[in-house]
Amino acid sequence: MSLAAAARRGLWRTMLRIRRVQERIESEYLKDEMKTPVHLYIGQEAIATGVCAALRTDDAINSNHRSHGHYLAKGGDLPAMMAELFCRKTGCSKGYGGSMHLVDVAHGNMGTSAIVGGGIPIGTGQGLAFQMRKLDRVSVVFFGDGAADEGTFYESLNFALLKKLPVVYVMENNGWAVCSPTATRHCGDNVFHKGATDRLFSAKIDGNDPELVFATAQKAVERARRGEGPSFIECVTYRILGHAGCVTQDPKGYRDPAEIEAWRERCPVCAYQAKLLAEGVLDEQVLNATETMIAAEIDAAFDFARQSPLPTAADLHQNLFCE
Amino acid sequence: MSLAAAARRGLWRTMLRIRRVQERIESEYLKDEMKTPVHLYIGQEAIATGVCAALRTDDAINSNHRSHGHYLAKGGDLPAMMAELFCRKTGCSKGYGGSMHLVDVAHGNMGTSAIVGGGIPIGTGQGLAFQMRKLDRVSVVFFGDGAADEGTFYESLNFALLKKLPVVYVMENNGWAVCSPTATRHCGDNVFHKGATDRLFSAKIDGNDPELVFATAQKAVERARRGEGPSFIECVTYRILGHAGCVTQDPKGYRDPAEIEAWRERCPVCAYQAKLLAEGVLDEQVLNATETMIAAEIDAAFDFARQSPLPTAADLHQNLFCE
Amino acid sequence: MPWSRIKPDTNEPDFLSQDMHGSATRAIAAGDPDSQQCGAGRRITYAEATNEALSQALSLDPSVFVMGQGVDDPSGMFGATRDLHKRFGRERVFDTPLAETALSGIAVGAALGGMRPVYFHNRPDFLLLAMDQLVNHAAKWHYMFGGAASVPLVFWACVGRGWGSAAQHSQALQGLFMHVPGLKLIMPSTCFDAKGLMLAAIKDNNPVLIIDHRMNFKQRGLVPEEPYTVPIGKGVIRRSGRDCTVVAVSHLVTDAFLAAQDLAGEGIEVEVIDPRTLRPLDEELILASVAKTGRLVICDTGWKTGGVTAEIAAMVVEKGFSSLKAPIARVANPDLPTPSGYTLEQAYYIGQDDIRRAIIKTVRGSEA
Amino acid sequence: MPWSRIKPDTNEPDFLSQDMHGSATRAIAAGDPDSQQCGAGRRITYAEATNEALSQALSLDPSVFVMGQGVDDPSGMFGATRDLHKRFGRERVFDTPLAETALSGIAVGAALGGMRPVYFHNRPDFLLLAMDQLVNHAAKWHYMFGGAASVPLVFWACVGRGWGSAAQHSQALQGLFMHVPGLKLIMPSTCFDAKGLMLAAIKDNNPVLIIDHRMNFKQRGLVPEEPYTVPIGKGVIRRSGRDCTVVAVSHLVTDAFLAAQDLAGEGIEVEVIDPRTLRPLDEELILASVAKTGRLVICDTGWKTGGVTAEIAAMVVEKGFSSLKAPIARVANPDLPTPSGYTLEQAYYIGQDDIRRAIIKTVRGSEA
Ligand SMILES: Cc1ncc(C[n+]2csc(CCOP(=O)(O)OP(=O)(O)O)c2C)c(N)n1
Ligand SMILES: Cc1ncc(C[n+]2csc(CCOP(=O)(O)OP(=O)(O)O)c2C)c(N)n1
Ligand SMILES: [Mg+2]
Ligand SMILES: [Mg+2]
Repeated sequence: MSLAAAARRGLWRTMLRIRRVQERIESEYLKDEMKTPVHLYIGQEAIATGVCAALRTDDAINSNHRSHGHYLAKGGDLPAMMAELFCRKTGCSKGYGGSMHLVDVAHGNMGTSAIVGGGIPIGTGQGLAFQMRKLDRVSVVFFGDGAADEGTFYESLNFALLKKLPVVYVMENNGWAVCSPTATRHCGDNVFHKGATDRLFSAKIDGNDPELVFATAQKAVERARRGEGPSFIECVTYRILGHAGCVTQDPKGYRDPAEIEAWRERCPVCAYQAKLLAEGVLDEQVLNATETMIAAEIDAAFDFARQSPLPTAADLHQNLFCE
Repeated sequence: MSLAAAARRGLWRTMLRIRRVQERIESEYLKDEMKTPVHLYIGQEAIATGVCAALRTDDAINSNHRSHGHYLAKGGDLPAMMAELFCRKTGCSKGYGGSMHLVDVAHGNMGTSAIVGGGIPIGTGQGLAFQMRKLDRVSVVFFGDGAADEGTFYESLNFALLKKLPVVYVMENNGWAVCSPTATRHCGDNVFHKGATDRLFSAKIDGNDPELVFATAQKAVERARRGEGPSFIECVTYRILGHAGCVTQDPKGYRDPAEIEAWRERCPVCAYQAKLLAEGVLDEQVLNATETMIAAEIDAAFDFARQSPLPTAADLHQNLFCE
Repeated sequence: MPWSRIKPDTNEPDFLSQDMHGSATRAIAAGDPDSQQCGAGRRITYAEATNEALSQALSLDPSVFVMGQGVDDPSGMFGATRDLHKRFGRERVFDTPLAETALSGIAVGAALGGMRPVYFHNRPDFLLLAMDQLVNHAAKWHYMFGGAASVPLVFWACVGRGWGSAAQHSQALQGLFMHVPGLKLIMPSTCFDAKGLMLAAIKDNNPVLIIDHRMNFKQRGLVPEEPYTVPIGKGVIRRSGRDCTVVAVSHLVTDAFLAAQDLAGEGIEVEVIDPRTLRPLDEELILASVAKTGRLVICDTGWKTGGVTAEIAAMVVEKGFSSLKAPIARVANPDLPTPSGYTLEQAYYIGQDDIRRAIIKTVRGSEA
Repeated sequence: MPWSRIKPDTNEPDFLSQDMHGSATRAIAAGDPDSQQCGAGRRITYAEATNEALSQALSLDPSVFVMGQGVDDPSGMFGATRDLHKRFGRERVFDTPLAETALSGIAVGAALGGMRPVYFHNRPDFLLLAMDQLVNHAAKWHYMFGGAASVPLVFWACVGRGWGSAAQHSQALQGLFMHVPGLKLIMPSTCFDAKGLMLAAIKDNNPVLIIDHRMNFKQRGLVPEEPYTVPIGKGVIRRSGRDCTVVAVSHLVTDAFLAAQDLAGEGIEVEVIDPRTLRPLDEELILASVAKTGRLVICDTGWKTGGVTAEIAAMVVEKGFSSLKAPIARVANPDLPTPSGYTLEQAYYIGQDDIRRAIIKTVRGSEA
């Protein structure tokens, strides 16, 4: 790996920050102040982090209900996200969207759909716009293994191939869609791994390795910028918590606790941190300082959210149409 | 080819009959008695013929707007079809359906959708019903290259693979969807040829060779009956006439006349007839007798249709719901 | 989720329950030769009543099966499908890929192939992916082939509300489906009807869409143990009154009933009608009531413009104009996507107070 | 197809044309600062007017593009898109795969990415595959993100009718879309409006759905050559009258106008309103007319139950009840899938005679 130490620490810091934000949300969720269904990203941090590290500010991302990691990795404002989760007027979506509908126009995140598969064509269309406008921007679509069941995925990929659109499809295969394992929904690997290798750059990789994700995404992004068309990257990972809400809200009995344990052992944040420590890229001092900074940042974001005003009935009828 | 001479003559006869019916419709279409949009099957006869020869009466077929060939090859009643085209009460759909909505429950044709791709999941569901009812019936879905653009195709095939359904997907790639060539809609071959060979029996074959179609379909049908799951067969063929209506209604300028000519040369009916004549499986006498019989049958069907009563306003409110 | 506590388990209101069961039972006996008179029943939840209906249908008819994303989840879709896969096997109660477009067509095909699918959707929002099969195919199949084939299937979806569900997870889309000929459309409001209408829908030889509401799932009501059907297309009077008719659907029946009880104290006697089925609609029942009261308030959980309240108002002004003494009032959600924040939700959703205000205005001619 | 001869090329009726152009032009000048007063124009077909609008939009704004299955066909979609790809290149006017679900999302994404797509559908029936993107996404996007992003796009579909098009190729689905907050819904009836509303829709920063009708494509009317917009949300009086208001959409405006002319001979003076936009609806114009006439007949090319006629009737009985002297009549297609056979089609479709009968009954209280 030829990544500079600073870049590697950057990857680590982004992952750690996402993790700590998710943990804090989890730990406070039962207080019932964040009245919005949260889908936590714990265990998948390497993917958003690695992919977004390969992007520029004006590249686009499109994501799904499990979007906190994507939003933050792409540069999203933490206080605005927390305010959105607290249903405040200062939220990135002014309290109209909630946890599943984050937006951050300044960083190319034009809004998030909670319809599974719904963002895939939208991200494809953003790629079309970039191509038509002759911009060298790239559009990345994050979606789950569940979304790969949807026909819009096939239709979108066909169109992107046809037009050689600058789109990178990043499938986060975390093994589950709510309580349904991939085995009850897919028959083996997705056909796109083998089916279109002549037309499509595709790869199935360890989604818990941020450097591998970064390197693969970078290759795909460069191809896209050069006008060589779309890519499809399947990142194998795991959803360590339940589908939504906090740990205690995950129903029992649908998955083997040993499976969860095995993946906890493979935690992308801990593993990468241990590796960087072992290789001397990180030391305890940087680590502690970073943890402290992140904790302070999170405290501030939660405070901001809690102290922000709530939207009122008078706001309800705003924003249906754009002038 | 180990096919018996009688079986080969059977294939030829079915193709010829479909051709003559289509020609008669074409030649009378401008009389404006058949007030329904007809999509003629001229050039594609070998596909319906070869596939349906591999089926039993109680196997199901599901087809599309270009369904005359499928309906007839599966055993459909010619007078009932012609009466439907003449919008009569004696039509297979009692005049409610028209050319694009043929039905023939007795032969496993449970109705035809004119929404491109609409029949693909429906045929898949019929396979599911056969499997759940523990019948060894097979469900065949005929669809065009245009329909293969639709996400329902991907979704249906994934489901059929997952459940190992007894479904045979027959894609009739005639190069065009209305005036759009496949090149403006697909990027290269369909991914299912290469993508799922470990799970899916798939083949891309000459759709103008009825014996090859038959043999390939038979293999797929047998697999399905044995519980080994779905197959995908792409038959390469050509739509010799325009998308809809008669020859003079085909707009000029969207396809090269030389392309049409080249495919006329490869006419599946003429080629097969010539072959059987050359191999002595057919002779002029059988040929003439068959032509005469078919012509008489067609005359009778047209007469039946013309003389049948038209539905009246009183019929309009029937059949919305089944009791 | 913790904020589901905002709607705790409750008993159904005491809908002059004689009347309710009386008329439901009478309707069954009259409209449906197969159904039996039912005992008084036990008090169980709406989810349990639905679960019992499915379980009995699966027992009675081997062609019935239940499919849908998550129907075999441990949570059992609020309990409505809980453990059915254990009792009837995963062949007959199965989870699906996330492919609502094709799977709705697969349900149509399975119905054509001799089965009776029940296809559950967690939220009606996802039915928007199934519109082609629902509207272009299922609803038209019988007619389009002159009656040659039929499609006995049940689509069933449960409206989300509250909990910050937001714009894509909280839609009550009955206003769309009410426009579609060839579909039957059911919205139960009581535990008794949840069971009886589910069984009626499964028994019906046509495509039927049931739209449940999460607000109903935790209520308890009297439900007979034996299988029975409630006739599709028959409404019921939940409370009699002479001053104003209120037609309400789903959980708004309870809200309307409570508003009516309250207004009785102020001398306004409200008749509350629960149509139970929106298509076919029990027009006679509504027109007869308006003929008596001369006033009409219509309440729906969906959007106002072009929705359920529009059709019922139009039907009455077309066929019952001479009875009307006052403008028809419509109480429905504002014409906006659902916002996520709870303060906005509170401003968005309608309920007992809105109904009360609309009744007063309709009866007295002013808000006061 | 030969039977398209059943509707030959015709001139638009002489809609008291002063009135019509007058009010249209006035409305433009009032509602839309960018639009200019327009000259009298040339007589061209509806398809040509649409083509001109697209062509001018493509010239004026590089972010506009036109997509759809077959938009580059030699037939040019009845001429409406003819040769645009030759003038503007296949990058900006392009054919699509048959993948309506994703392509509608691709259009949404392109709009978010800075473009202004116009996505044409040969028939509204195919929009049923696009419902998820239209209703769950395009219509909600601006609201759901508190105004942070907008989706300027035009969905445009053309109703089939006759020629045995049958159940899946002839639906006029405005009744569904009228229910959806966040979508603007336009149904032009004249060549002038076809051009001006297409330009207004493209200029609008929100998702707009235009539903055209094939019956309109071959009519000829006066259309100014320069680009102009007709304001979205403003209806127009096509004929003044004191006895009865008729609100009609799309080609039924002509039918209503002809029925009105005819009835003038019998002493009934009918006011014909063309709302042009169904959402937002010009409620004031309709209410003012009903305030004058006291009677209302509503005509729509879609199904009756739960459709456009329902909403307009409900709006009037809610807000204009005191003006009403008679039941509101609704003239719409029967609640059935469209049959294919021509004798059944004839029984199915409504037109001038049905409107005439409804007016007489509304005015005189009986059919005679
Ligand atoms: C079209 C649609 N169907 C169903 C749902 C309900 N739902 C929300 S998230 C989810 C699981 C999605 O799984 P996946 O795409 O793998 O993402 P993950 O939750 O694993 O990150 C489901 C079924 C939905 N939101 N949209
Ligand atoms: C969903 C949908 N989109 C568009 C159409 C219009 N249409 C009818 S047939 C057709 C072409 C279909 O092409 P293909 O599937 O290859 O069949 P072919 O006509 O070549 O036999 C189109 C676009 C339709 N009927 N349904
Ligand atoms: Mg997943
Ligand atoms: Mg084709």
